Amino acid sequence: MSSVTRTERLNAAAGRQFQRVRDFVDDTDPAALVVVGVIAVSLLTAFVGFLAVSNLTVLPFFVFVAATGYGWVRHQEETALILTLTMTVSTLLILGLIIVFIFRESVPVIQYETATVFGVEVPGLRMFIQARWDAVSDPIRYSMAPMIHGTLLVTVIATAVAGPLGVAAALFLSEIAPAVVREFVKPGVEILAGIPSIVYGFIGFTILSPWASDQFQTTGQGSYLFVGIVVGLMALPTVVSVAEDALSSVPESMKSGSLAVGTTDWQTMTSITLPAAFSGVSAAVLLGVGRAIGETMAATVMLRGVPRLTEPLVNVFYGQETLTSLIARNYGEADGLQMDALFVAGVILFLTVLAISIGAQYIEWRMRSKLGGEA
Amino acid sequence: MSDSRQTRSQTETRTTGSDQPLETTSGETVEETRDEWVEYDFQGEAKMVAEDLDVHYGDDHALQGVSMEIPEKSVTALIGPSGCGKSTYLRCLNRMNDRINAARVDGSVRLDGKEIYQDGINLVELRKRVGMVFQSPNPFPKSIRDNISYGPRKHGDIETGLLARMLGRDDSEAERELVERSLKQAALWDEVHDRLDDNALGLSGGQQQRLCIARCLSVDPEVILMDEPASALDPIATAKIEDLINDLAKEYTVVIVTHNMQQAARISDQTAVFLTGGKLVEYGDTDQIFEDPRSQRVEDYISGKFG
Amino acid sequence: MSDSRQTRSQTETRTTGSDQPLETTSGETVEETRDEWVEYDFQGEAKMVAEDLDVHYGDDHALQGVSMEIPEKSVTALIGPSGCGKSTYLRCLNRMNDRINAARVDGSVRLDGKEIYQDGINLVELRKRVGMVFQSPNPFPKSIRDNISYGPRKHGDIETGLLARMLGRDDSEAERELVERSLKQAALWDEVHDRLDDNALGLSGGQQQRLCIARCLSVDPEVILMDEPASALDPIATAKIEDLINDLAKEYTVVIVTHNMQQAARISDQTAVFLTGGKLVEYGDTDQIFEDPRSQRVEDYISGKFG
Amino acid sequence: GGQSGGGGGGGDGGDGGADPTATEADMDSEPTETESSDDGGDGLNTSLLNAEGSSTVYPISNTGSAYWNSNAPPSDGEYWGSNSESTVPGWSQLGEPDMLLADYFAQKFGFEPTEERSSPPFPTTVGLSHSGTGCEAVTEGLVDIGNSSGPITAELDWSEEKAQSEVVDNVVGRDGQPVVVSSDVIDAGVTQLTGEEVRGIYQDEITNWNQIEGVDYDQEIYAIGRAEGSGTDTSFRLNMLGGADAAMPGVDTRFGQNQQVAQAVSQNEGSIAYMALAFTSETVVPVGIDFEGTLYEPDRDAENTIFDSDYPLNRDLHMYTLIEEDNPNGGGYDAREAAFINMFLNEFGQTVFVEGNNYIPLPTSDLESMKEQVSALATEDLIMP
Amino acid sequence: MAGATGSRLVDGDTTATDAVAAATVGLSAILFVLAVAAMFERVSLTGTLAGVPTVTLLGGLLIALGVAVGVFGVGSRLGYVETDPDSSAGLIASFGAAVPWFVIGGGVASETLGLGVTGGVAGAAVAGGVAFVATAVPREDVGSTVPLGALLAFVGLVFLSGTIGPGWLWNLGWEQQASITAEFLVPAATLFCALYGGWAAAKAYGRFGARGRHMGAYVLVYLNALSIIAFLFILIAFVVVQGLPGLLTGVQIGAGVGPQLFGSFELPVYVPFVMNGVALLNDFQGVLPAIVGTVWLVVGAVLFAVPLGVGAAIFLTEYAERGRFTQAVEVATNGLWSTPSIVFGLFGFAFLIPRFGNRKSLLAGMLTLGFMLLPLVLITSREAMLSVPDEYRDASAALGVSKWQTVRSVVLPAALPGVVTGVILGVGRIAGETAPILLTMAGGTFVPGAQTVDVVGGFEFTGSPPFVANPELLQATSALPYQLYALITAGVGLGSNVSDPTGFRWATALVLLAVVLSFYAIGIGARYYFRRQLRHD
Ligand SMILES: Nc1ncnc2c1ncn2[C@@H]1O[C@H](COP(=O)(O)OP(=O)(O)OP(=O)(O)O)[C@@H](O)[C@H]1O
Ligand SMILES: Nc1ncnc2c1ncn2[C@@H]1O[C@H](COP(=O)(O)OP(=O)(O)OP(=O)(O)O)[C@@H](O)[C@H]1O
Ligand SMILES: [Mg+2]
Ligand SMILES: [Mg+2]
Ligand SMILES: O=P([O-])([O-])[O-]
Repeated sequence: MSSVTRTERLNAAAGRQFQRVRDFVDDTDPAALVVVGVIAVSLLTAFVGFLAVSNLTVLPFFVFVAATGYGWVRHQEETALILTLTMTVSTLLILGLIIVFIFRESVPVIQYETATVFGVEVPGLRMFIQARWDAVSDPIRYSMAPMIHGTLLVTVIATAVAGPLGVAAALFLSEIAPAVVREFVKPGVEILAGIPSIVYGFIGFTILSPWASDQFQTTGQGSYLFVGIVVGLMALPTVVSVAEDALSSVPESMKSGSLAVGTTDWQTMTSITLPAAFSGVSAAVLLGVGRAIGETMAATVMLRGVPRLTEPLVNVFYGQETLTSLIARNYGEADGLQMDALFVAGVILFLTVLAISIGAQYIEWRMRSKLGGEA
Repeated sequence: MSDSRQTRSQTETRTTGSDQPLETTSGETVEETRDEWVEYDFQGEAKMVAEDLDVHYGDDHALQGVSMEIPEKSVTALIGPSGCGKSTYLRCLNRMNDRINAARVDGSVRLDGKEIYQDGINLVELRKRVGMVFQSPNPFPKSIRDNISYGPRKHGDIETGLLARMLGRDDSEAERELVERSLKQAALWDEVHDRLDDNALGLSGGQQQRLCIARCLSVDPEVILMDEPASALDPIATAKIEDLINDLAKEYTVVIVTHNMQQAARISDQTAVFLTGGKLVEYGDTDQIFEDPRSQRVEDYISGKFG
Repeated sequence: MSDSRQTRSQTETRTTGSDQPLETTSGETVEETRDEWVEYDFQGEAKMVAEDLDVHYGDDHALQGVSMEIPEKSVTALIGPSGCGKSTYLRCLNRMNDRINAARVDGSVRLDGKEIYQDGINLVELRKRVGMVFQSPNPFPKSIRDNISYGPRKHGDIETGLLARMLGRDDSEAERELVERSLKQAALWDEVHDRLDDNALGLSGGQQQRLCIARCLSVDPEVILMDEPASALDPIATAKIEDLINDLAKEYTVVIVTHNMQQAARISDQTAVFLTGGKLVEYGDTDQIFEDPRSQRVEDYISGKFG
Repeated sequence: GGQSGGGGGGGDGGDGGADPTATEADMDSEPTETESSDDGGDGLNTSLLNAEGSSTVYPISNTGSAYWNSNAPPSDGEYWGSNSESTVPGWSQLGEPDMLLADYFAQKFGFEPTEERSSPPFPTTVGLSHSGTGCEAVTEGLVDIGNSSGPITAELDWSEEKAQSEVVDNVVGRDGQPVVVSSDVIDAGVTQLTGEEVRGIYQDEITNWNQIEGVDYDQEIYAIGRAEGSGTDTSFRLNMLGGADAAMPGVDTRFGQNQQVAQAVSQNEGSIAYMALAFTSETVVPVGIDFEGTLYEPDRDAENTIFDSDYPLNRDLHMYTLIEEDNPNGGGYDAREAAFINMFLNEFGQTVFVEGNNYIPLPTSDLESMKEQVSALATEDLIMP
Repeated sequence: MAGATGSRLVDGDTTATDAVAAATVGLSAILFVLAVAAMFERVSLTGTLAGVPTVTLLGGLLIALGVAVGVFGVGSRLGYVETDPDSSAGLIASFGAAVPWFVIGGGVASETLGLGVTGGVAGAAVAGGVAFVATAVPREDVGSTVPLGALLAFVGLVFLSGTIGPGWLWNLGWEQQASITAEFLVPAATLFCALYGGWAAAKAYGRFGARGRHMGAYVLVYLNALSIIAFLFILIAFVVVQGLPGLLTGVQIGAGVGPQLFGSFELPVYVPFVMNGVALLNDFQGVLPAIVGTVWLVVGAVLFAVPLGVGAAIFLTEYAERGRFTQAVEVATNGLWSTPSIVFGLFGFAFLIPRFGNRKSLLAGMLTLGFMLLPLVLITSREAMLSVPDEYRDASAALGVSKWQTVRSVVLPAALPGVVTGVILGVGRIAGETAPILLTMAGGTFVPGAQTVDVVGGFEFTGSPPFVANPELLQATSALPYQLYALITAGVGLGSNVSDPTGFRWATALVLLAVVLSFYAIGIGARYYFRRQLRHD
């Protein structure tokens, strides 16, 4: 089968899909087909209407509801199929819409911030090669560099907190803790995940920030260091629970195999369990990184709100602005290009986190096929 | 075995995987079991002795008052229907049951006369001396070489790697010898000697199982416990493993669980029959057990009336 | 069976769980298989007939040109080593293989002379007529009563619930009778009649398996396929199930897969021996197969040389 | 009690108030047009009146809203009217009306009195953000009233004409924008700064207190600013730095609202900030500012004070309303907006809401001209109370 | 080869050396606690402890710990103490020891000796290198104790000698000024030293070798787990303690004091903070509108996301062939799940607001949170359905039951526990979200009780499509997390609305925490319950 080319495979796949649809059409009785068709078309129309902000949206929607109701009574099997299919498609559409809308809004400022390198005009480039953000005084610039710098610092610090502590806690939970302890610690970690970020932000703003300003004798309050620590603590539960899953999915037989040649639990963990779960654990850390990047409120209330690079760049005792806090802080009065610039921040966030998420999934998928497959 | 009760009370405070106070109710059960089977006097030394072994999984009584001596340098087969506690018993012998949270072990097991269920026992040392091969092959996802040298390395018997090399303490040669010896013992050397750096997961099932045996041998155990080592294998691989077991019995004490009675008959010197409820019903020379079992239930079992 | 090739080409366009064009390469394999076994002429009617059945799981050829007639109202046992395709064959008989994406079935199976691998076959009806009991008991996590009445209810044979009661179509009485009848047939009534509303998962393994048999009987099938129905059970439960199977054979056509040769010998009227590679090697009267197998490999297998 | 918003007035026909119109707006894709308007039918729109914007105006606006929603009876004496213990200032000047508070102001614009405490003819709510947001929101029709402490022309960079054609500028009070420092700075002897020094600080030329003449306090200056787009920030740039788009590289932190600035000043040593009068306190102390030789002191009794109208940072506090085509008479208000704003334009409103929050009341002449503006919709003469 | 041959099957009783090692571990525990206390200013650095100046005491204890650790190692090397050390402490330990020495070397060279950056790097390299070699080369007992013991003793000496006293300060000399103060450095250094000391001591307690490492690692891992739990506990306790006074102001208990429910029944308790809004005439102000807003937000999001998510999960698990498509959906939903909430906010702002009357509204908030909840519902439902054993489906199919009937009668009921738990946990998360509603729903800061949304009562019929309107849904309201945000940004100057603004804010935080955590508690409890049920049956 290895000689089959890619196109042939694709063709075959397309053919299969087509065949499936044909089978479905063949096997289904015509009345049901009509109902299914009406449901699909009316919903689609309603959706288009909604997108176009049309006041007729409601009509196809009513048709959809009516057809679904009728179909449910008369042709439940087919209606259920088409309904669940619609729901799947809607979910995908939402993702698509998110992409379309945040990208669309960010276009003007990308054009505005065009920069020329080697005679080539690169739209949006200026946002990354210089660091000036000033929406008020000339020249008006919407650089993303300060926010990217801020997000980067916060994320690095958060990862330094959440990564080791999270993996250690995951090891503890999956390999070390006695059952009774686990019964308490696990929900504890989950509860930690439930504490709203604004509560962290509140404590950070009122307690931590003044304290930190005092300890490091900085001018005023708000530092990436402490935002990073707070965000790291917030990302911790994600790391713990995903890493714990990865660790406990290492087959018991592998661990037993190691113990049975007379190794200590710790040796088994470091030499067998962790390497075997390595990809899952790194996926966990990656997801934690994603959380840290996307965290908004703690950063918004704790940072200084002046989009500027810290001086020197490694000065984590000052915290200016992150991508998320920029949006949360400025969406209110921003209009025109400034608003669009916020959408650029949104696009950067979205793409980064999406890439991380896909990376994490890829790693996990690799792990699963490694542990489950070849053997 | 007259001192069984005494041994037991010595170890009474020793419970495993559970902090419940020891229950002292298993006495009657033991008596009852005792009646049913005939003691077996084998030739040679007893390498391991289990006395009044009771295992509970939560409320489930998986092993009831099992007492049994395992002679040195021979193959002891454990047979019995599914769920009768063979694996449980086996795992008591190197305390792998400690890994199961729900498991509670009462009673005594001695290795060369040393009680292994007592405070201060060095599990690492115990498991080095009492090795184990599992039902389905479980090589580590490492190279064949690393699979073999894993145990000795962790014990510090072999040092390799960057630091060792920097410090001029590289044991690569010793490692090579060890790998070769272990693989040869496990009758795998010829098949894999030219691809020692390949991932062990790429081997066939039978090869993997022999690799696991080699891995077990690499730390030079005295007793080898095998839990249905051939159940996942095809007939040819099974035959190889059976030959291997016969060879091993010259140097090691082998205890093997099998659900295949023919296999037990073929390879073992003595056979212990467990029946449902976690009781050891009969124990004796393999030939005698298969040809002339003393218990009716064992006869039924062997003749395939159930199981 | 001379029209086997013809039947095959009739159904050639009908492939299941896969839309690949049918491959026409299995011919030789069939011939090869044919040589090895002797045709078996049994008494009575053939309830089901399989001809030249080939099953692939992806590239894996799990069943090779199996042709076999299953006589009415008797117990047919399928034995053979693990992985030889017994379950695969069984699942062809009620097209449960359709549920496995990778599976591709070629060949013909007829029920009362009607080809079941053809377009337009009503799977719901087929599976009502050819029921199945699985290896491990799989009652629904519902009450005992609901387990039994599940099938008839879903087929609309019984209507209960609020709406039915409001419309005055309450079939509670019919349901009660059906439950009682099915449970009695499955020899479970006495044990559970006073707790029909308890969750079925609370029953013991053997009871659960009999419940599954009762559930299967509740839709009044003609053929009952059983895939190692007793493998997860203890001897006592096994004995009960075996008795039950003997009873069922009076009214139903029973096909049973077992890995326990003694069991096959005890309960079946005819036995089919599959060997590795998915080939049916011998098929005949149970007594003949066990006492005087014609093939050397079958003899080896039955005498425990492998498997 | 439940809700008394849209549900109440929504009963009569197609009227439905702001919210059903919003539903329709959803359909006809020109949402802002019909927003929060009375559709010219018989009934008056009694849906929720919402204001949003300036944290400077917020104290005035929000206190007003709270009073309005309380709809206190004239027997109250604390909030409205008079009793044996006290009389609310300004009540008598209104002619001692014998009606509940909101009833009284609302009926002037044709609303039915509810005669029920805590249940005004229509409810009001005020959101807290800053001027830029308020101006944005009101021009986009998101809210009825946009509070702003800077002129909308500067906030949104509009021309004067555009502003006049799009919104009505209701000035309800004045602020003498103070420059404040933290108490440790006061203790270090900084009680006055020159305009130049303040500018130097905010333009990053002066970074340590000891760079100020005559001050021996080695402490980095923590220069706190308001969000870009806030009225306070705009006015400060305009009046202190010389232009609404003047650069401010010296700012260390920006906060969205005055309240937060006040908190930051009291929490951090060496702070300086510009804000609104309502937010000064013992830990947030205004300093005197010396503009070209004239020292404006934070003390009301001094010769030149920051409360004077010639204090360069003095500014108007606005409540903008959107001019909408379909308002009756095409004016800049619907009746709710007019009724609510009118409450501030008299002795009562100025004393309680403006002075009560430490702001500067409008001179009578200004009050009169403001009243002129809102009277278009009134059902009775507003000029004579 | 190493001399690891001497291990015995049975260890002897606890020996005196064990006791010494254990005491050393104990000493590091004490130091750890002291360091944490000093870090959070529970112990004053300038003051005294047990009659000794704090820094001096810390220095003394550190020296004692360092000496004890070092002596233990040397004793073991000389054979006074019975241990099974490996031939080397290993790479990890070497790096572990090298790092602090690297830092110290750098600091001393560049700052104390004033050699500048180059000198600093050189000093760091020398000190770190020596520590590395001193750890890696000798036998494990010496390697893993002496360099660390020296580190502890060195730090102790620095404290004891007053080189770093309570008034010590190191200005980093950066453009944006920052300094390392003794207030920070002393506790932080003590903390790290205590961890190192504890680790080395635990290794010694385990007699080095494999078991020693095991012990050393376990001490750290346990400490980490303990710290996380302690952190959780302190965090919650802190909010509770701060929030309770505000929450409890004006509480009354007794017949008839509470607000009316269902017309006539009067609650016997009156908690103004959760039963009032903010109004001029109130004796006590509260956040009722925000609580109700949160409830409606959650209800709306759940009504939107759960059917959609479960439906999609059914399609993906039961109907769709597993392949590219399902994989793509999986990738998409996982991506959606990790998308930052503020991006959802932006999306809602750009997509929903123009479609719902161009203003922030409850409905827009509900849908935005619904979008956020959707992927979680889908993922958990799918997982729950995948974990329903195929045997049930087979059993049903074998009875001749059609697919949808099987899904409805067998799969869904069996998957319900998983779905429910997932939804509840997801709800806990969205209930605490601020960022998205900031952009899509946020209304007034101090909402009067009279403006509490009443979605049910808000429905009305209209003459034009869509014939049903609900102004309440199209109006902005408040929600707890937004309320807290608004209170933070409103700072101390809440004006006349609230008499004790700080108490009011903490009480809001407490109520928010309570609401969100109760969702979590229910979710975790439900999972526990379902699991136990499964296990029992
Ligand atoms: N980890 C465990 N937790 C709870 N119960 C267990 C566990 N392992 C085994 N049991 C129970 O203990 C009993 C004995 O199990 P064991 O695995 O020892 O049987 P076995 O003789 O090895 O059977 P098989 O031939 O199937 O391997 C069984 O009832 C089993 O259900
Ligand atoms: N779902 C499946 N997908 C892929 N291959 C399968 C699948 N089911 C069975 N097979 C393969 O088909 C062959 C026959 O399997 P089958 O289950 O029919 O054997 P069996 O005789 O029932 O064995 P056992 O006694 O172990 O149940 C085996 O090689 C098996 O690996
Ligand atoms: Mg077993
Ligand atoms: Mg099978
Ligand atoms: O009045 P502001 O809040 O916009 O400064």
